[in-house]
Amino acid sequence: MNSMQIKIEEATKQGKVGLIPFLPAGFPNREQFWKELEELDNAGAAVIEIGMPFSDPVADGPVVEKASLKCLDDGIDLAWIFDGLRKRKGQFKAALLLMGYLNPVYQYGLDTFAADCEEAGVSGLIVADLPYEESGFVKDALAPHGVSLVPLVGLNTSKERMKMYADGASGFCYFVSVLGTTGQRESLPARIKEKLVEAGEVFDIPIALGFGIKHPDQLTQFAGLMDAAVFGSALILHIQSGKSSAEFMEPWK
Amino acid sequence: MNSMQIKIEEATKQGKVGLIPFLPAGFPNREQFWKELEELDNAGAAVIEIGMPFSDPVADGPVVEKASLKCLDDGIDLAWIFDGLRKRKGQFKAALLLMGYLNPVYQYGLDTFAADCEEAGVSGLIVADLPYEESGFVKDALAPHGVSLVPLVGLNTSKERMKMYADGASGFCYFVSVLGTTGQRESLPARIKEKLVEAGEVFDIPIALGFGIKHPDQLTQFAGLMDAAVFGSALILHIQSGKSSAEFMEPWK
Amino acid sequence: MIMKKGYFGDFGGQFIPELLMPPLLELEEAMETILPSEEFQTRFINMLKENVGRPSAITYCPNLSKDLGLDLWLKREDLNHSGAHKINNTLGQGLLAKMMGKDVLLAETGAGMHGVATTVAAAMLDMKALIYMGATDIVRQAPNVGRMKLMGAEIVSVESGTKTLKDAINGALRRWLSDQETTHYCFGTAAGPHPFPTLVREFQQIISREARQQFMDRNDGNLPDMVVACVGGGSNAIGMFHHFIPDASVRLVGVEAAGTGEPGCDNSAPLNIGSDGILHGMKTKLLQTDEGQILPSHSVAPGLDYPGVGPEHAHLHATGRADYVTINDSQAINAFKVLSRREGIIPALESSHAVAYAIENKDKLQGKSVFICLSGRGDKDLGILDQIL
Amino acid sequence: MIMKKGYFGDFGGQFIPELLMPPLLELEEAMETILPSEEFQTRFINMLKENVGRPSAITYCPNLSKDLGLDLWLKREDLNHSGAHKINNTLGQGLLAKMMGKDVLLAETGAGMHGVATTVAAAMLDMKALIYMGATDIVRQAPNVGRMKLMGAEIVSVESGTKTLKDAINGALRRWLSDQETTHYCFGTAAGPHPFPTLVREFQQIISREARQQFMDRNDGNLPDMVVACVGGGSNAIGMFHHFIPDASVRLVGVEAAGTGEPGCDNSAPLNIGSDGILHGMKTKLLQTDEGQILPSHSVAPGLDYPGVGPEHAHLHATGRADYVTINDSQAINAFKVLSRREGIIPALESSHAVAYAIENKDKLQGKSVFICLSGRGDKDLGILDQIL
Ligand SMILES: Cc1ncc(COP(=O)(O)O)c(C=O)c1O
Ligand SMILES: Cc1ncc(COP(=O)(O)O)c(C=O)c1O
Repeated sequence: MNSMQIKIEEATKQGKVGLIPFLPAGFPNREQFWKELEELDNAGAAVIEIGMPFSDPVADGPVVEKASLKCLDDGIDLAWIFDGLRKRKGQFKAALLLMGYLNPVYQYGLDTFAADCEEAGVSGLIVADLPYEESGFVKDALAPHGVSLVPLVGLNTSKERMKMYADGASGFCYFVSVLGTTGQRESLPARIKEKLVEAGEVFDIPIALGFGIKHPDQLTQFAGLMDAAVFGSALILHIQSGKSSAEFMEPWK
Repeated sequence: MNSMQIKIEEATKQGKVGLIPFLPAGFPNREQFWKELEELDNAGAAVIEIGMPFSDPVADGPVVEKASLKCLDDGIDLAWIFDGLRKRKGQFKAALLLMGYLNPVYQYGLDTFAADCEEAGVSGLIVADLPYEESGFVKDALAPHGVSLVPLVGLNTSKERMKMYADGASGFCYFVSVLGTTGQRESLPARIKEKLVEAGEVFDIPIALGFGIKHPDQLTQFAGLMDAAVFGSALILHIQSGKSSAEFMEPWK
Repeated sequence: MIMKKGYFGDFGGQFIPELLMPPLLELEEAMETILPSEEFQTRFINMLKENVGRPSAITYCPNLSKDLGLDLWLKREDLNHSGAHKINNTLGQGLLAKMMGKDVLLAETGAGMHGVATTVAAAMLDMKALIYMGATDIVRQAPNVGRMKLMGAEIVSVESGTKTLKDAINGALRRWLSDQETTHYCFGTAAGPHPFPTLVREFQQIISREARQQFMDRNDGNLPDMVVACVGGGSNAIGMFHHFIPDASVRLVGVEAAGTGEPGCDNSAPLNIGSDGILHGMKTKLLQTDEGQILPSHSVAPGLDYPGVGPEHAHLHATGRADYVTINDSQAINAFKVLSRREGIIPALESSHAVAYAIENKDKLQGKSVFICLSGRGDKDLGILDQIL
Repeated sequence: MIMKKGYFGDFGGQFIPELLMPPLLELEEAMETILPSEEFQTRFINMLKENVGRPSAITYCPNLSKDLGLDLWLKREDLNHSGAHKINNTLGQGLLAKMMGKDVLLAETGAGMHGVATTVAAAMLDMKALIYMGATDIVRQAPNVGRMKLMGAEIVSVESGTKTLKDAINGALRRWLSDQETTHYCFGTAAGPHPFPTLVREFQQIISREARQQFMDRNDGNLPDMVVACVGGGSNAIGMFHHFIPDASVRLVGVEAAGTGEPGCDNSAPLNIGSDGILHGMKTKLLQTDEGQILPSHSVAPGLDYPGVGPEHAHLHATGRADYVTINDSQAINAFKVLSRREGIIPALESSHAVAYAIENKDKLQGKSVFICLSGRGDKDLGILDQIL
């Protein structure tokens, strides 16, 4: 079983929501980034999602985009990410997940990328611009190295398409709670609930809710329908305002 | 016989060129204008040509245009001209000729205009924008009052067209020495000579050469081919430079 | 209809200096010999098709028709190469001049559209374009000045008089006088001395020749109730009216510019409030003082900003065959915005006057079919609008 | 030629977030059901005729042909309503969207031409236009911004990334994600995720359908030796190439922008110097770093200023059916001036790249017939030229 699933289910067993903090690689700067990861890990993250910077992050909201483009300007690339992770291999309790866009991964070489993930202790990958139809060759490259391609579904994903994604999926399913880009948005709880129920019926891996999540209170209404929560923009804003990751994680423990 | 012809022929008889100075009515200002006329008359003008101001003097060169538009701004109109001439009726030795464009005359009323000419002692009219084809109704209005419509011909007027103009013409024929608008221009003596010979064959009234004439020397080459000279721009520039009309006429005497 | 050579009823004629008669007579002759020749006709028809893009479309306006309660149709002269009806005339005159052996096309321009169209014709025919333009217009029509220069025109700034269109005509006539041997004066509208009103109409009548047939094709053989065009000098209007004149059931409406619209304001509506007079070689309706001095005109549409009008319109006005109405600046600007927004067509401010007529009179026009000549596109006017809005 | 759904050989695909798949699938379905319907086809063909002014003319250039020693023909998309080929596509997509029940047309724009064309389509179809435009482009394409606003578009300034076309596409894709229910994303070129490359080609192929026939009609049934078009995203080029592809004797040449032209300068020539990659939903040739970051592009022609290219061109390039060459800024500006002066046609700076190809290669093209797609008019570019010259 993929370690992301294991970690999330550990939290579930303790009656808790699995925590999946997201940070762009190299945020807020090269040194601090690794310290933030450590803090998040110590604060009980189930999975840590690391953003791979891309010049054209079409699925990101403004907060994430700005933070990532800054990292890109600072020279962050895949080599730097893998290098840092290799050095710290085995130090994280949380499972590690890379998130990004296809082109940088494609240029890096999919096979090399998958091998480097394995070597660096990365257990999953999210590619924001890779729908089911195009994902075959990526899955094929990742599989031999035990790296899961995390499916992303949302409010407008039909049950049939969820089934396509569910087939052979491992790790967890990322459920996008708004129709729009990352960042804090008004949500439509009724519709989310409905679709979460559907996802629960289709997927036999944990379901993580993401996009626009700031505080545990937002999630009580979805209790039982989801297993984990992803938070990105809220965490970035929190760190940008000078506060610590640990403090952000506090209410979630 | 029209008095313009009489005056020009008087000069011819004395072996001289008939002098036809031109000034826009009201130039250089309302008072001075009449003094200039007097001076020109005393200096031996055969015919004095008075410009009637028009907003769109399409056949005038820049010097005349500017001077006339200034007079128009000063409120000079036909009523003012006739008024001034009536007051001075009989005081001029020279014959008087009005020059202008059709529209102001047309608005004044052709019959009234002709009657006022007669009453004010004006013996001729030049209309710059009235070719033979359109001139019938103007001639018809002028004839009962003994006012001549002076024909204007030039370097590009065919002998046939000269004949049309010559038929019934009185006063004198105005021969334009350049293809272009009033003002001092380079002339083409050979071509002018040729056409003056033609005009001499066609017209049995005196021929006046005009446009761009500044000094008697210019005319020696045309001796015998012309009877009078019209000067406008040169005279205006002369007066504008602060010198007197009498002085301008000196070399011509 | 022509009673005396070059006359339309009481209007028209050839009131120009004798020294301009030879080139006018030469032009009259070319109209009789070259114009009807097969060579001219073949080349001209081909140019209209290949270079102008004729036939120009007719367009039904679904949204505005619904808004106004009438059927609004447009004849799309704005789609012509260089953006207005002017090019029908300049290519015609240009080709005629070329076949007459001239190598310079001289033109006046106000809005710059005729200057651009003349420059296009000159470039196409490998001739030189010499454009007279009032100093004031050079400033307010900068984009068109840029287009003309780019296409190789020599532009002469006219500094006399009101420094606008009428003065540019004066300047160009003077220049023609000097250069008549090598130069054709490509007059920009159906006005001026004979034969220009007839010649320009001859080149613009293609508008209604096409439009009448196109309208009938799209309307089961029916004619429109009303044909509307703006009137500056009158070339697009006469072009749009010509083949409808024998159709008694079709009301012809020419729209003059009322300027800012207050009583006594400067305007460009000689047919509505002018009087008989003589300017630029023709007897026509003019804006003038009692003394016969020409009054300055005004319209927000630079192409309508002219104190005279073509003599054939004066005649159609006198006989009552066409009605001439006025639209003021703000009504035209409103129509400019309304057509842009509702149909995605930015009309020239000139043409906006014609569109405004339908908008302002919608109550009287309920259920009628109104066919408007969209004489040009409004891209050139965005700068003017920027300043106003 | 399509091997896998949405692929042209190795290129194409649908590399977009899952959340955009439903609207793309809805669009694919509409392409299969609505597009071929008689209602759609009748209305679309009528719009092309009545609103765009199609067929667009073809023009022989007598002066330039003589100057260059070849036969130069132009397909005149510049004569289309709103001034470029873009409107063929926006009216098609607009009508499709309308019949799909959408009420907003969302679009990105770089040069502003596609934004204008989308706004025109929206106005005509009584829909709302929502235009994403890079902050930098908003400044350098001010006249087109003015036109869009006038016709009622809402313009969103994109402040991220390079603040140009590629960022406007990112912004528009994000917006589509949110508003997919009510909104159609009217993509501006034959690129992006499937089905856009096919859909846009479908609407632009009218260019070569007309052009091929028109050329043969004027040349005793002969085909041109060469067909040339500029390539930004590639929509005018694919439209101009499409019906010539089976004609083996016709050489197809796509012209990319080389930018300022020095080695290593920013350019917009991904087919010539880019590499395989994934951007904006498609696998294609891209300007990118070794790490797969997209490089800023440059061209004096804003409509060519894009680091990617439509996948069908990547395929035609790979198979060798079409040649792709480059022309730099100063060669394009020269062509802009030469065509303006010699033929009285001011080409868009984009189209000037295609014209420049003939000028720069005249020695190799002696006696050949060269048929260029004049994708748009250059009025919009006078401001750029003013700054440069
Ligand atoms: C678009 C447009 N319409 C109308 C006119 C007015 O001219 P006319 O009355 O000769 O058609 C002009 C003149 O420049 C123009 O540019
Ligand atoms: C006139 C013109 N030509 C060409 C292009 C390039 O686009 P495409 O390659 O899709 O034809 C543009 C884009 O704005 C344009 O405006």
